[in-house]
Amino acid sequence: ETPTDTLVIAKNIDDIITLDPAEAYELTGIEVVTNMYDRIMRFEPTDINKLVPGVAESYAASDDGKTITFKIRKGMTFASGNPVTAADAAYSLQRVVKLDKTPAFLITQLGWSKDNVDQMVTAPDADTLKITITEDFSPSLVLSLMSSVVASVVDMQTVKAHEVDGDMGYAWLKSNSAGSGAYTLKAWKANDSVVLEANPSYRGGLPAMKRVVIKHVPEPAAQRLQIEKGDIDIARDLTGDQVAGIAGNKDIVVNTIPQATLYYVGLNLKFKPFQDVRVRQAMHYLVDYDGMVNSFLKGSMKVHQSFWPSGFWASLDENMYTFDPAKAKALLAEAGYPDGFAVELDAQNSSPGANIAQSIQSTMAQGGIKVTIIPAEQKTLLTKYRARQHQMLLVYWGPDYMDPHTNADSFARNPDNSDSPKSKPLAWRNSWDIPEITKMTDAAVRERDTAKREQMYKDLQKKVMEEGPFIIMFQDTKQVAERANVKNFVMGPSADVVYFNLTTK
Amino acid sequence: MTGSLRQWLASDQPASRRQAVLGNLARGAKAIITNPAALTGLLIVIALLIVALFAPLIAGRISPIAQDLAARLAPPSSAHWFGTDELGRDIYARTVHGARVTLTIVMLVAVFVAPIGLAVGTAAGYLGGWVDALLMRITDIFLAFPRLVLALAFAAALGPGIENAVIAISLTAWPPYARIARAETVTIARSDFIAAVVLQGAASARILFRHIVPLCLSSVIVRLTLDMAGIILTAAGLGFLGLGAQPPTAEWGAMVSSGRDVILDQWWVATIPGLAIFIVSLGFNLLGDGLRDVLDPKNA
Amino acid sequence: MAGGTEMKGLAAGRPAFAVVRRFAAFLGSLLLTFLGLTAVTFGIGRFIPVDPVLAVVGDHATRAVYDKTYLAMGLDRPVPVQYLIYLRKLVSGDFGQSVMTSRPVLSDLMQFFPATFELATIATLIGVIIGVPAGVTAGALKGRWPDHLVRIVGLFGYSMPVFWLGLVGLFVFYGKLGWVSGPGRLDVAYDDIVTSRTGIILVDSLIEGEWAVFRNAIAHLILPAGILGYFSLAYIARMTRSFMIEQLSQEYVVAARVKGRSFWGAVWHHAFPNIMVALITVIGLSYASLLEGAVLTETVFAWPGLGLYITHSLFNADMNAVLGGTLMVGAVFIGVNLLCDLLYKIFDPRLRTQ
Amino acid sequence: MSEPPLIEVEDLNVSFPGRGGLTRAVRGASFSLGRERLGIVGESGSGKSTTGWALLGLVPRPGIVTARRMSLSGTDLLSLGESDWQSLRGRRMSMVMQDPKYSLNPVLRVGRQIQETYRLHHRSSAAEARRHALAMLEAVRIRDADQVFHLYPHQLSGGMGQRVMIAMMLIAEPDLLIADEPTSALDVTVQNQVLRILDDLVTVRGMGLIFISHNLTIVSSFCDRVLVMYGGRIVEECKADELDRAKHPYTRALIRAAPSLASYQPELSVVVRDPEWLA
Amino acid sequence: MIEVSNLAVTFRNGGRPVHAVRGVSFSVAEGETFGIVGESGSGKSTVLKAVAGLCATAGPSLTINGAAMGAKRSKAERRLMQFVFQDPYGSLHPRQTVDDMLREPLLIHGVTGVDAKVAEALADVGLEPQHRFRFPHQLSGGQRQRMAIARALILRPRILLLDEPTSALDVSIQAEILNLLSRLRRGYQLTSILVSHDLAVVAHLCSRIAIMQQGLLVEMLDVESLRRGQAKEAYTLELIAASRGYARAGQVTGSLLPAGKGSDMAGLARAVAVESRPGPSQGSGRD
Ligand SMILES: Nc1ncnc2c1ncn2[C@@H]1O[C@H](COP(=O)(O)OP(=O)(O)OP(=O)(O)O)[C@@H](O)[C@H]1O
Ligand SMILES: Nc1ncnc2c1ncn2[C@@H]1O[C@H](COP(=O)(O)OP(=O)(O)OP(=O)(O)O)[C@@H](O)[C@H]1O
Ligand SMILES: [Mg+2]
Ligand SMILES: [Mg+2]
Repeated sequence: ETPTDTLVIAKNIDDIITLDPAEAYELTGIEVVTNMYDRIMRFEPTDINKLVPGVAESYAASDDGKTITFKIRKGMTFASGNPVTAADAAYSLQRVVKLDKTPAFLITQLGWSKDNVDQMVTAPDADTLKITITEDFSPSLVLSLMSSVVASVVDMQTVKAHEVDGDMGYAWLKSNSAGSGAYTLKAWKANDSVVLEANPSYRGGLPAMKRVVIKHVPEPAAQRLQIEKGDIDIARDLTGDQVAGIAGNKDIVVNTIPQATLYYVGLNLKFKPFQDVRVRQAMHYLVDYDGMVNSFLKGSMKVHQSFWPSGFWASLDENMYTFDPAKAKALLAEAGYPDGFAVELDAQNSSPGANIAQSIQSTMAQGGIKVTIIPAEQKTLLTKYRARQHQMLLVYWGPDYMDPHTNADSFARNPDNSDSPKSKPLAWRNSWDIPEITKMTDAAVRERDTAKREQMYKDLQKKVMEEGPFIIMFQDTKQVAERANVKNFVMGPSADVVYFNLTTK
Repeated sequence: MTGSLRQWLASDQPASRRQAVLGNLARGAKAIITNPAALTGLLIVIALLIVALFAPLIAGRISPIAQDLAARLAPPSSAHWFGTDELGRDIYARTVHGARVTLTIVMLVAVFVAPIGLAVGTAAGYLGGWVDALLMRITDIFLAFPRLVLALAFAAALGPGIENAVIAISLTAWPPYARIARAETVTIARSDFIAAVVLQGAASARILFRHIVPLCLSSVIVRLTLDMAGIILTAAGLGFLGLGAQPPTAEWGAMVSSGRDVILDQWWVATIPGLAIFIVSLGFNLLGDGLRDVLDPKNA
Repeated sequence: MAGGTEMKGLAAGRPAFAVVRRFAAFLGSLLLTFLGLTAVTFGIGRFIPVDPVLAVVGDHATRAVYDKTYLAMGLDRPVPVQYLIYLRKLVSGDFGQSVMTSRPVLSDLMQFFPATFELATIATLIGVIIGVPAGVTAGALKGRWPDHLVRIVGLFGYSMPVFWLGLVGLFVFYGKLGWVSGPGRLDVAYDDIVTSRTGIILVDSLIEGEWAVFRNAIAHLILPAGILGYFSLAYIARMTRSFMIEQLSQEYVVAARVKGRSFWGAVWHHAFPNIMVALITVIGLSYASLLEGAVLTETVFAWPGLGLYITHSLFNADMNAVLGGTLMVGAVFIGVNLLCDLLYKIFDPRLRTQ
Repeated sequence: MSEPPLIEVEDLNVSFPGRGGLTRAVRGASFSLGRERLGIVGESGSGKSTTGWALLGLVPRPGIVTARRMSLSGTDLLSLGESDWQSLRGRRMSMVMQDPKYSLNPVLRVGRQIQETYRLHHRSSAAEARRHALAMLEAVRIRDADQVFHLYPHQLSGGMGQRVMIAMMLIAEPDLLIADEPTSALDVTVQNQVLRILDDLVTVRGMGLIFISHNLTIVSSFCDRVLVMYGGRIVEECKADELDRAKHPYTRALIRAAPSLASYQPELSVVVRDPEWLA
Repeated sequence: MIEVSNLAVTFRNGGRPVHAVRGVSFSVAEGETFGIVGESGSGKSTVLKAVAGLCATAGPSLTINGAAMGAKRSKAERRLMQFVFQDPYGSLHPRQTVDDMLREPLLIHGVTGVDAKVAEALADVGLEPQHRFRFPHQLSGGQRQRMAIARALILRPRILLLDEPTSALDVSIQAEILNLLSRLRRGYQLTSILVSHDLAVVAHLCSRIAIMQQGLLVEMLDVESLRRGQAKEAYTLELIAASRGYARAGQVTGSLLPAGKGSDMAGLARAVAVESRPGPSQGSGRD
């Protein structure tokens, strides 16, 4: 049994490599950061669908949309006792740009750089944060970005106190916290656990759970045994079959939460047959979407074929393709491949990737396509993917922030298809050279009329679904098993919206 | 007819080399057959061979890779003797076909490990001096290496797949063999019968390959049969980490590992291939013990 | 290891000199082994098809971030240069930083190794305490039912995949019977009660006299240690058996019986001391291999040990961590070997003379 | 003298079941022994050692021992239980084996091995056992017994090892000692010393000795009586000094086969085996 | 034929030097059989091995047929002399049949007519054709030693080195082997060196006998003097006495002991003194 004031979560946490909000970009890392830092804008746990001011109390955009002024909430303090001021917020953003770690692109795409960020992000007084952007981005996108992990506000004084060689506290903040969120970091032991302690000065009030322990339990079956025994309160990684196995247990409640992650197969156009759009479409017809979702993916995936997940603004929920070998064969014959062809599919070696790949292999065979599966560790897979050396590759993609641009930027934009481009969006990785569609994407991000913009994204999604080199199949849904006495464990579609502070038991 | 053949084989006065060789084989075979444990082992190994050779016949018309998502995770029944796995594939057919893969792994490892171990060990033991020092230092390095890291690294470097898993396992498995072979060579090299060959003017290579290696071979073979279980399980371990056989190939280790998610509710998915591994390693172990008794000159 | 290469020189005869020379040779071979280990590991780092930069910056990083990290990690230099730099740092005791944990590799090792050490030690103890008597009995009663029993039980341990045994063990002893605690090293309620001195919870809790923590740690430890112990038991029993059979055919055993020793007296008081050296080798090797960390067991039991750490680092091309881990394992291996050598001399007077 | 003979054996048979059927190692051997030196000679494999083992109840598995009668000072050996055997072995009868290199436990100090025999049969303190052991070492003419006491077998020369072994087997003062080729691993010079010790034991302590050897010269010069074994049978029994007048053709052939230092014969005579001898 | 001058052999036993042979000189004439006796560990086998080129010697000390021999020998030099080992169990390859072992030297030297030669060699040593395909463990000790002799002779060497060829055998078998050896020696006109610790055996085969003790050659006798017991060294006398059998207390030792030349008991006392000195044993070569 777990202590009454402690929330114990079992999860595979081996993805954490840092807990610095300027660097954290792994799911578990972001989740922990979310609970330790307040952000400029945010989705409150009480309504995770609505973007609201966080550390900021209000905001106002200039007419040209290039400058946004935030008013900082009054009376807030960091866990250290220091007051939260606009200077902290400005410092936090500047710090991200200056450190220039992985997630920095979220805000550097606004036109900020090491050299100009001190001018673009300013705190004219203790309550006012002013940001200016140079790029042509719609303000709603900018506000979304201010709710991302890099917009976490750090305690400038504390961080500066731990500065070493002008590293802006980088070395220290990896494994320490300096925020105004609901929790502070007690300990992070790699491959073992993360322990959080409630922050009494949190603006949302003292959380009921004084301590949150996230235990590293890599084996889902072990998680299941633990939750059945009541040794943990929440199991995060149960598979569909395991959830089915505990269905009759009255002590356990399973919540299903759609996620923003998409599972898709990338078809590299360097592989000759895929250059024909009819082949790409045929491939779409050779996946048994419903079969999988109703069997081994039951509860853990839902069918979704466009590049922006459903449940979010501007998503396109109609699915074009069903499993139809006859149609696929016809298309393949038209394209000149009546007998199909042999192709390699790189896939993750663990579930669900391994099983999805095997199902695809089996159904594609019905269209005459002989698939050889090459299983690999996730990191190996990505290395290969980024070098465009695959033929087919099964992988997942999660949006970086809650605006369709994040995915459009990757799925529907490829400004430079040469072998060493400035960035490697998914379209590039699949050698999909699309000057037209790239323009459409660029237009959409600039559009300031929300309705028009929504339509543009829907069109883009349709276009990619019809022609693109992506067999987008599923949208992830998480099944979280909780002990029946656990209430209000708030979990949204991404790691940015997992909150522990309202939980009681 | 059989009676005279038996006599011909059992003759203690063979008239030709062929008769002598066959007679010795026959005596060895008899020694194994009359030892219940060794016989059990032999039968298991033979059964494995038969199952592997005739897998398609034995599995009937059921395909080991045909998926039936509707009938997934079905318990053992008359339709699916051993039940079905998470993709609705027939576990009986997969277990039967898996024998092939398992046998391939085991044989390939044997083909790699024994020669490497023997070559390194006997050369070091016989030549001595700096050759010995160098070879044994290399052996030590490989021995002191975290085995799984080495195997994983090689498997990862070479890419997944049975062949590469085999290479990876072999590369980590040879050092103990080299050690055994060296230790044995050192004693053999000191023996009078080797001195006798030296005195006859034989060259080092001849002494190594014709006189020393055959003597080390038997203990290496015995050790190898005893290691079979370990080899299958290491392959399974690599499979568990995604570096073994490629899907949808039925491989026992991979089958066990893919069944572990459902082990608490659908025990058969992981347990049946696990039992197969157990039985086969049992077979090899028993046979190995029997072989050791037969090959040991003291028991002849 | 200590091959004692023949040297024909004037100094060879002088004992003091010989000792110095032996020691130097030993140090030299040690150094060579470590050099070999690091070189091979470094080579592996080049081989594995994982982009080490990717492990740091993640999939979504921009080109600029990627390039910067690439340079920061020194990957632009030629591999031999990188190796030399690594070696130079190593000499000053710097194992580098782990990418995966953002900590110095050395402190990572100090965290992960005690967990493995605790598990491996208890497992080996179980293996020895049960395996040795079982093996002796089986060897002494060769061909009779206790022999068959030990062999079959041992073989079962030998042949069942550890993750199968682990999960089934958890299901039965933790899930159904509730005799043991589940995965992990401690229940949450007992976390952070004792300060970590050695990292070995059993020891730390004893130092502070926290019996509840000690009991809880035991409850967590017993199943994974039991399962690993079963494996080493199977191996130890099997080897003990064959050593025993060998010794029991020796004449001094008969001599002991002629003196009036009972059969079991001869087995335990005469044959047994003679298998000690071989047995120590076997136990040492199996202990060393457990100290490498058992990745699969650690996965199943959520045991934050060395095996998991090294494997995880490897998959993330975290070469500093892999190198550090490899050196650690190498050191352990060599240490165990040394210990064995020492024990040999205690148990076999024939090896003492030199 | 109404005292029963030390050993009485009647129709002793020992056989070993094996792959090729039953090996009959001893076939119907009968003899008795008083407090004297009885030599057993015969070629390799003739069953000499096996006879010795049978007397000690230590015929290795799966050997089968049968006899019409086998007794030690009147005690029936055939009906003994294992614990009776244990108290008998070492205490009442003992055995010295051919090669000290293999018969002494290599990892135990010789002193301890000697003491062990004593303490197995006498309730005594360690100090007392030690005193006895040292005395025994001196009795087998080892000087510096104090030092030798602490040595390991590999530190002893062959002759010393053999004496240690004798000390170990005699410390409990058995009535009967079976010496199985106790000198064939030794140099001729050392051999004499060992024989002398054995000789003293018989003459001074009145112990019975069975001396197994295939060296006729030694047996004939050392023993009182000689049994000649061939193929598991006792083919001849005679007084040692009458060996040159032996009747059995095998014995006679055996005597002639040995080269002699005193005289040269160009061709040594060879034993021509007669199947009749086994009948 | 064989000229050994100041032969010295030093082994290294775990760093400690063992001077197994310390300056031994003798010569053996063509056709002669030369005997070496001595106690265990006195260096008899080592002398033979040095002559055969099986162990390194300190400096050039060996000429055969006038040619100096080193430790490294050519095939032809090897062919000149062969060796019969003491232990018939250890000197035969356990996994080769008699046939294999006899063919091996012929194959090495590229001799033709292998089958006939093997058959002939078997016949020479009195082995039956049925033994040809047996493994060593299927042969008796006497048969093994015959096999070893056949192997040594199949290349028609000029020199035969015999290291206690009969000491592992019992008397009846020993007689057969000794007879075989004297016959072959005459038939092949072999020059040989025989090592034994049994004086009677040496006297039976040899014309001259060297006595070794602790690596030194202490005395050289011809066989007649040996038979008559005309030795100078106490140690030799002791050997001679011992080979007469056991002398019971009070019993007069055989007439072989010349008066005044020390007695059995004196030798015994000295030996006891030597033996009782505690310390690491010489440890014989077999282990
Ligand atoms: N444990 C055993 N199993 C089977 N046969 C055995 C066993 N021990 C002895 N024999 C057989 O019994 C017979 C007599 O053996 P034993 O050892 O008594 O002979 P021995 O006269 O002592 O010979 P040696 O002089 O060589 O010591 C031999 O044929 C031998 O093979
Ligand atoms: N390979 C070796 N390494 C070290 N020492 C050796 C070696 N071979 C022989 N010796 C030592 O050299 C000495 C002479 O040995 P050698 O074998 O020549 O004696 P031997 O007279 O033949 O004795 P035995 O009668 O026991 O055969 C002994 O002290 C022996 O221990
Ligand atoms: Mg015997
Ligand atoms: Mg010798």
